[in-house]
Amino acid sequence: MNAEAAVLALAQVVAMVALSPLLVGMMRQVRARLEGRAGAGALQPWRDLRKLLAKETLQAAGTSWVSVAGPTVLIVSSLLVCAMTPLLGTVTFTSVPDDLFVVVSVLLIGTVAVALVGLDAGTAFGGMGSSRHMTIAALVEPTVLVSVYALSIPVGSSVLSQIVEARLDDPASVASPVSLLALLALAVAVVAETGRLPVDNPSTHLELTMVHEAMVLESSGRDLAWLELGSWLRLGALLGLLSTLLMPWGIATELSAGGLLLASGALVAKIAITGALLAGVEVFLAKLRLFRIPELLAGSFVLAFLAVTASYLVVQA
Amino acid sequence: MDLFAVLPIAFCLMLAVGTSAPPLGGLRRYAGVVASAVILVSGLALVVAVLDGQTPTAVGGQLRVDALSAFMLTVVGSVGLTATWGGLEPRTGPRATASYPALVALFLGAMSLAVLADNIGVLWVAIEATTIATAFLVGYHRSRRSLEAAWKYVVLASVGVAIALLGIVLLYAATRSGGSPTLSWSQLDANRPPLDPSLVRVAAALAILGFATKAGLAPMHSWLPDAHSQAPAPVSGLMSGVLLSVAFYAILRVQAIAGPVIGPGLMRGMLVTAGLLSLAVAAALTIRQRDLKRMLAYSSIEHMGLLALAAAAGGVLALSAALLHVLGHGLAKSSTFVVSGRILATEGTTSTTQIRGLLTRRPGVAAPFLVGMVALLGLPPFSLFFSEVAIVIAGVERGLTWVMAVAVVLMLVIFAGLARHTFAVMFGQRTAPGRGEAAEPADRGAHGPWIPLAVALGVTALIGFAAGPFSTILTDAAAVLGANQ
Amino acid sequence: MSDSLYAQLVGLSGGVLLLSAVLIVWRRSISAEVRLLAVQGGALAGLVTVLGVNEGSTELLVVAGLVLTLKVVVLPGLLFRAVARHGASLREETPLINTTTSLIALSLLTMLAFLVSRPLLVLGDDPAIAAVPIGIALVLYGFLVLATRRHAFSQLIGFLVLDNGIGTVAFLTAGGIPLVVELGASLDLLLVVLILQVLTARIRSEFGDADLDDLTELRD
Amino acid sequence: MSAVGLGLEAQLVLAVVAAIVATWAPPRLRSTLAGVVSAAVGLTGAVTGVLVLAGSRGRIEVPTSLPLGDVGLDPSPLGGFFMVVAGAVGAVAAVYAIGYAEGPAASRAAWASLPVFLAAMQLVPAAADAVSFLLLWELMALASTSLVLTDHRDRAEVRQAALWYAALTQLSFVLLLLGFAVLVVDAGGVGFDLIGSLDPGSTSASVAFVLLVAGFATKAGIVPVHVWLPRAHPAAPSHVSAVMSAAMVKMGVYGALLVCLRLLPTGPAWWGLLLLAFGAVSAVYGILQASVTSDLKRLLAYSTTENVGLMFLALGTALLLRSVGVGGPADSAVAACLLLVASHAAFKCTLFLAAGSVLHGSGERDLDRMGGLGARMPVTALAFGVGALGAAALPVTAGFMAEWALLQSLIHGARPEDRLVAVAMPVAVAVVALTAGLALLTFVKAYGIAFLARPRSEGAAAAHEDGAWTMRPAMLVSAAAVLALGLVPGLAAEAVTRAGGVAGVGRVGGAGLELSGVGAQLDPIALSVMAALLAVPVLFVSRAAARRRPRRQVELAWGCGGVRVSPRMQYTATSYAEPLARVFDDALRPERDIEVTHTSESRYLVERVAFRQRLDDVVEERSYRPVVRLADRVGLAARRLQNGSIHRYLGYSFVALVAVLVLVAL
Repeated sequence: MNAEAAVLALAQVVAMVALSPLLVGMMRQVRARLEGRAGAGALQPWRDLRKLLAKETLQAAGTSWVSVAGPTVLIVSSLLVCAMTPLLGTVTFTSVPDDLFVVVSVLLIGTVAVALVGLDAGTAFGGMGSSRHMTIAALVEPTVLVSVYALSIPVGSSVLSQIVEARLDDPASVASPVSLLALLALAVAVVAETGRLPVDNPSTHLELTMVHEAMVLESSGRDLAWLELGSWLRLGALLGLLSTLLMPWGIATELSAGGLLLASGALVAKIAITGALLAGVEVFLAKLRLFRIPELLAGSFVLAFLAVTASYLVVQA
Repeated sequence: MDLFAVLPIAFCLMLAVGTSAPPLGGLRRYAGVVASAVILVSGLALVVAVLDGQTPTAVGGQLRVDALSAFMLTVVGSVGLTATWGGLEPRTGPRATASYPALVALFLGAMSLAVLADNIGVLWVAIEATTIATAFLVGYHRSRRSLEAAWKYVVLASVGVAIALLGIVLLYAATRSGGSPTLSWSQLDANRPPLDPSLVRVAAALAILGFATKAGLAPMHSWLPDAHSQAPAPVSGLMSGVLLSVAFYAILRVQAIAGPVIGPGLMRGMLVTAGLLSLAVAAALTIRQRDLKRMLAYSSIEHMGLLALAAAAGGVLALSAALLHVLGHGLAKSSTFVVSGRILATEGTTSTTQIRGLLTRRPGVAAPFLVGMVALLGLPPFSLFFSEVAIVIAGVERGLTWVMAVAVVLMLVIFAGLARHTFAVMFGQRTAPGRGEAAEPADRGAHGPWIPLAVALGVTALIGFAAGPFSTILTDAAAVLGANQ
Repeated sequence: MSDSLYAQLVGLSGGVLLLSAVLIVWRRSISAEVRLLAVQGGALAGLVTVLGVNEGSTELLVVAGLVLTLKVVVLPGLLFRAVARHGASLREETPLINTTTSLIALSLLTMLAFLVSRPLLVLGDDPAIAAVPIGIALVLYGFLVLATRRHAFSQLIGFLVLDNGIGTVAFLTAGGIPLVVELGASLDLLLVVLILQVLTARIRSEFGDADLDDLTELRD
Repeated sequence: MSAVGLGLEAQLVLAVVAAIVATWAPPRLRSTLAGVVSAAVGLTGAVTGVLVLAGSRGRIEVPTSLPLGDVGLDPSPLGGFFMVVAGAVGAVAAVYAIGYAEGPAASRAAWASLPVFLAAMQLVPAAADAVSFLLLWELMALASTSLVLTDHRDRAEVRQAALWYAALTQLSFVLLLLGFAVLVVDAGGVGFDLIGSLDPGSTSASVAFVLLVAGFATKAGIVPVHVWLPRAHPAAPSHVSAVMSAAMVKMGVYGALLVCLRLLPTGPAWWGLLLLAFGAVSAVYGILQASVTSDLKRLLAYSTTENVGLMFLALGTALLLRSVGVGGPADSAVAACLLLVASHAAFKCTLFLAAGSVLHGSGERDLDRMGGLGARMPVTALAFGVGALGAAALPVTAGFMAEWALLQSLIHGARPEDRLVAVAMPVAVAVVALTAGLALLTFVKAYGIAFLARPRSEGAAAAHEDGAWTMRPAMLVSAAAVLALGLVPGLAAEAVTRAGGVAGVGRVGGAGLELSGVGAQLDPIALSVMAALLAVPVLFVSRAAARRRPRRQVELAWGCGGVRVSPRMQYTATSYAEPLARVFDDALRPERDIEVTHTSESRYLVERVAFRQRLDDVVEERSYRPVVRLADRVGLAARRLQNGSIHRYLGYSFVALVAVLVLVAL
């Protein structure tokens, strides 16, 4: 079991490292096209990464080891999330189950690392971004856990792979109100967590409105490369998780080369669809004022809670 | 053994007469100490005798020592020793007048008589005699305030105790109509003459009301804060530490006599009312108290209220706890009063709004006060902790759950009030730091003998843990009161 | 002594006791009040004598003598001397409640006294027992005087009325109390009065007069 | 005598010895000698606790002069667990204090109080009956009050803090006294074993439950009786704060566990709901206050309220689930509660010791004035960082494992068929989630603002870590415990099983934790290994890139194109929490004050803008202040009772006489 899980985890990591820059590139491209621009092509993020890894890394005076270690921590946590979430298959390690709480906690390590990087240089913008980032992260947490709680009730477990398997067995549950409400709430949470519109504008160049970008202002070279790749991986993994929950089909329940291949194809398709959808929606959205964001998150929390309530109704009926 | 029953009274009287005579002038300074020591020794001897199964009697049976009397005599002696020894003025101070030691000796003698007498009438006479002995002691300073306090003390206490006399008279009438006129409780207890319940009801109610005045129970407590705050420190210590308890002892005796005749209901109601009122009064007036000695006086009212509740509860646990409380409170309260006298002497005031940072400036005076306050607040290891816990448990056991609930809430308010004033006086710095002037060096002197305070507080800390003979005398004394009723 | 004479004499002394107490409340001149106090003491002594003769008890007759000495001669004498030193025209000028109200209060207290002496009636239907409410009434009157009169002497007088009341109850119900106690109590009373007198003198020298309303420095 | 009994007596004897040493040793040696003996007190406690957990028992009698029944100490396994926690914290803090204590903290009184405090605290869980429990409880309160007062000479607020502490700790005592009295009377004896045989369904049991839990909640710092915590912790010397927060507050939790598991083991559902509700409110309120405060020790104090809230929440969940017959998750919840206790003890001790080191080295306690301490105080920064990770419940620390266990029991406790549970569980999940999120922000803020970036004050700039050598090992040991409990939680499984009397908590893998009652397991070591393996390629690429183009220091940081970077431009703790303070405006009610000074030439030109924000404790403002004011008014009004008029006094007596006469005549 553990050996199979190791193979699967490795496959997921490799797949996500390959796919997430492409996903980001594709989303940018979709936006560009919808906005009537030519766009840089889906491969641009890969080119950016290569360029950054080759460039000289500068470090601002007065910064500590946090600036050096932070990017690495982020990328490792993102990789760990990729390895743990059921993206290609539902085979997991026995003693490290892909329990959602563990996944979220690993994700939060990355969040904290970036927030500390933002604070390390002692600039106004870094602190500002860090503060906003953490505020949003703190407020997203209840939505994530409660929506997963809603999804876990029919299954009786918070282990993601079991939830996915259960949905695969009973496709009707995918379309149930519980599932839809919970997934909608989770989607909002993912948007907030990955810094997409309307919570944060990933392509902004105005320091005062930045969240994620403000924190990485002082990073350059390979530090920046890791920070960027890390956040792309997060985006990929979370979108992958969301789409797997929404469309569980194609995922491998046991390990075989064919199954893996099929699952990879399905994953590419699923991520592409959700990514395109997200990018399409973003075109029509403006960034919210920072102090309106809690309203959005509160709304998503209510959705998640409704999902829990709905799950009781379903079980009762 | 019988000698020890007479010795305290006789010795005190002799001392009172003797120190008035010029040749013994040198003894004056130590008259109170010697008298207390004699009482303490007699008390301990009698305790031993009682534990041995004896019941010493003297003066044709007028004095009779059972476990309760022996215990109370020990309390009088030990508290008296603390107050008088600790209250010794420095030799350089003004010489005491001739009357002071005589009155103190009389006071101690009257209290000894009160606890040793086998006759409730004699008990009354002795308690009234304490008023007489202390009247001039309260007014000792001859200032307007002490004069005022003395007047109020004498009028209120005499009137109150007179009511007790009325009760005693009616009790006597009841025994007379029962066929064997007597006021001796050994006889009342042994013979159980048929007494008329309705008459005994009136008698007991009036007697308790009257003695409650002297015990400082609300609403008859009004004299107490004035008298205790104006008397010289050792006298305050004696009055607060032991005189109140002697009056409370009278209440216990009356209760023990009347209880079998009329049942506990009426007296329990009165004692609960008085106890809760006392706690309430103490709580209300502690909150904004401005004087250290008055604060201590209200603390005495609090503790007497608690004792009243213990008496209301009855039973071995409550009564032995009450007696332990009497001893612990007496020792701690006399120590704090003695120290408050030193504070007055060194600081020139006892106002809680004027003294600041005492622990910083005069640790030698402040530390014993602080320890005494800790004891009075009912914190361990001091015995008051055990007695308070036992009283509450016994109260709940006897169905006084709500009473105990109200009582502990009021005690909490008192705790907060006492802590607030004590903290304000003790902690912090008198002058704000950074004024540029060098802080005056701390005055480490104790300004008086420290041994009695250390012994008293040490004993208070230890007696809670004293199993064995001490525990036996407590339960025996409680049994004397018919605790099993 | 015949029963009717006994009853009449007890009634007479009781009436004098009560009347003198009412008059004490009524009058404002302190010296007059002291005189009335002496009369009251006499009535009490008379009552004790009647009881003693009725019971044929020598002890009671001795006590009657004691009462006579103490309450007719010594205490009023002491008070008289003190009052004289203060000036003969000493008056209780402004009691806390005026005389009219005091007198109405007296009637209420008398009724209260009769009411509350009900449990005492179990002692028998002796005329002495029937007179017990008078003693209780005296106690209450004395208390009223204590609580409403401003002058130090007035308080002393109130205290003595109260004490007379207790004495009355004691003799009527139990034919007095054991002699030891009686002696002790009398001594105590004497000493209390002496002390109060000394204190009154000190108050006068310290405060200028003996108005107890000045004694409010100790509060809280 | 048994080893446990010997251990119990040794603690008492050592405490007395330490107090004597503290009193008589020359000032130069006082800290070292008293500290060593105090640490021995702590160690003895911990060892005794371990013995008890290992299954041995022992009893010592406490003599009393009153007929109160059998009074003595006889620790149960639950008590043993808490003895270990308290003893370990005490030992570390005592060692730390050897170097830390100076000035008033090294005085006779302070050094004499510490061992007494430690011994009393360690023996509270050993008490076998109500009387000895209350005795040690009050002794603990007394000694800790004395320690809180240590600094009374130099800081005016200390006195106020100690007063609040004294009053509330007495409130706790009073509630306990009443509660125990009710139980003792019902059971007919003071012994806990006797009480444990009572019927928990009776009314008096419920009354006692409410009283006892309220009393313990006061000690534990549950809202709304938490107000002493944020005052006392900053006022006390840091090693004392560490012991109070990491160990003493736990005695409140111990009490709650004692009531719920041993004295009244099967209560009705509403007991659980009560605990859960107060726990939830405390958790959210505590961490919310912590997230917006800028005083470091105050922040840690509020975080204690949060964590204790979670413990109560876990216990409440256990009771609730037990009452509806859901055994497995209930057992996990008890285990989660105990794990929270152990983990909080470890990380809060670390954090307070580190905060003390900051205070010692820089003289600063306000986060807004710190900054850049990481470079100047590396060991402190490391310890604080590990502690902060634990407090933020991130893997792989103690806090993470505990919260994981709690969430597992919440999720698996879901019972749609029972409406109460159905509503309570998701709310609890949301509370835990929000709490975890806010804790993350709080400790990122605390670490980031204090230890990263540039110094915001001269004190921070001149911070140092030299001297006081015992502080560093103490902090490191404590930090190591945070990691150990997080990495090998399975080793604690046995202890938790015995202490809580629960089934289904076991070890899996290396030393992972298995909650078989809810079918969940997690091996933090495996997780770490996975992370390490994934880090290998990343580091490989980094190394390769670094070989080509090494890292270079530059003087410049981004300042919108200009070179205008000064430490004053940095975000402070206050500004860091500003967005959050706005979000929770209604709950926190901050007082903001913006003062704009215009230049004299034109009112369109601003010369200066001053911003002030005050965040008082809303609960204190709204519920305590009115009570205190009312009491004050009553006190003033009551003076009229005693106005000096003798006539009034005689009137009181007269009325009493008439009342009594009427009473007996009717």
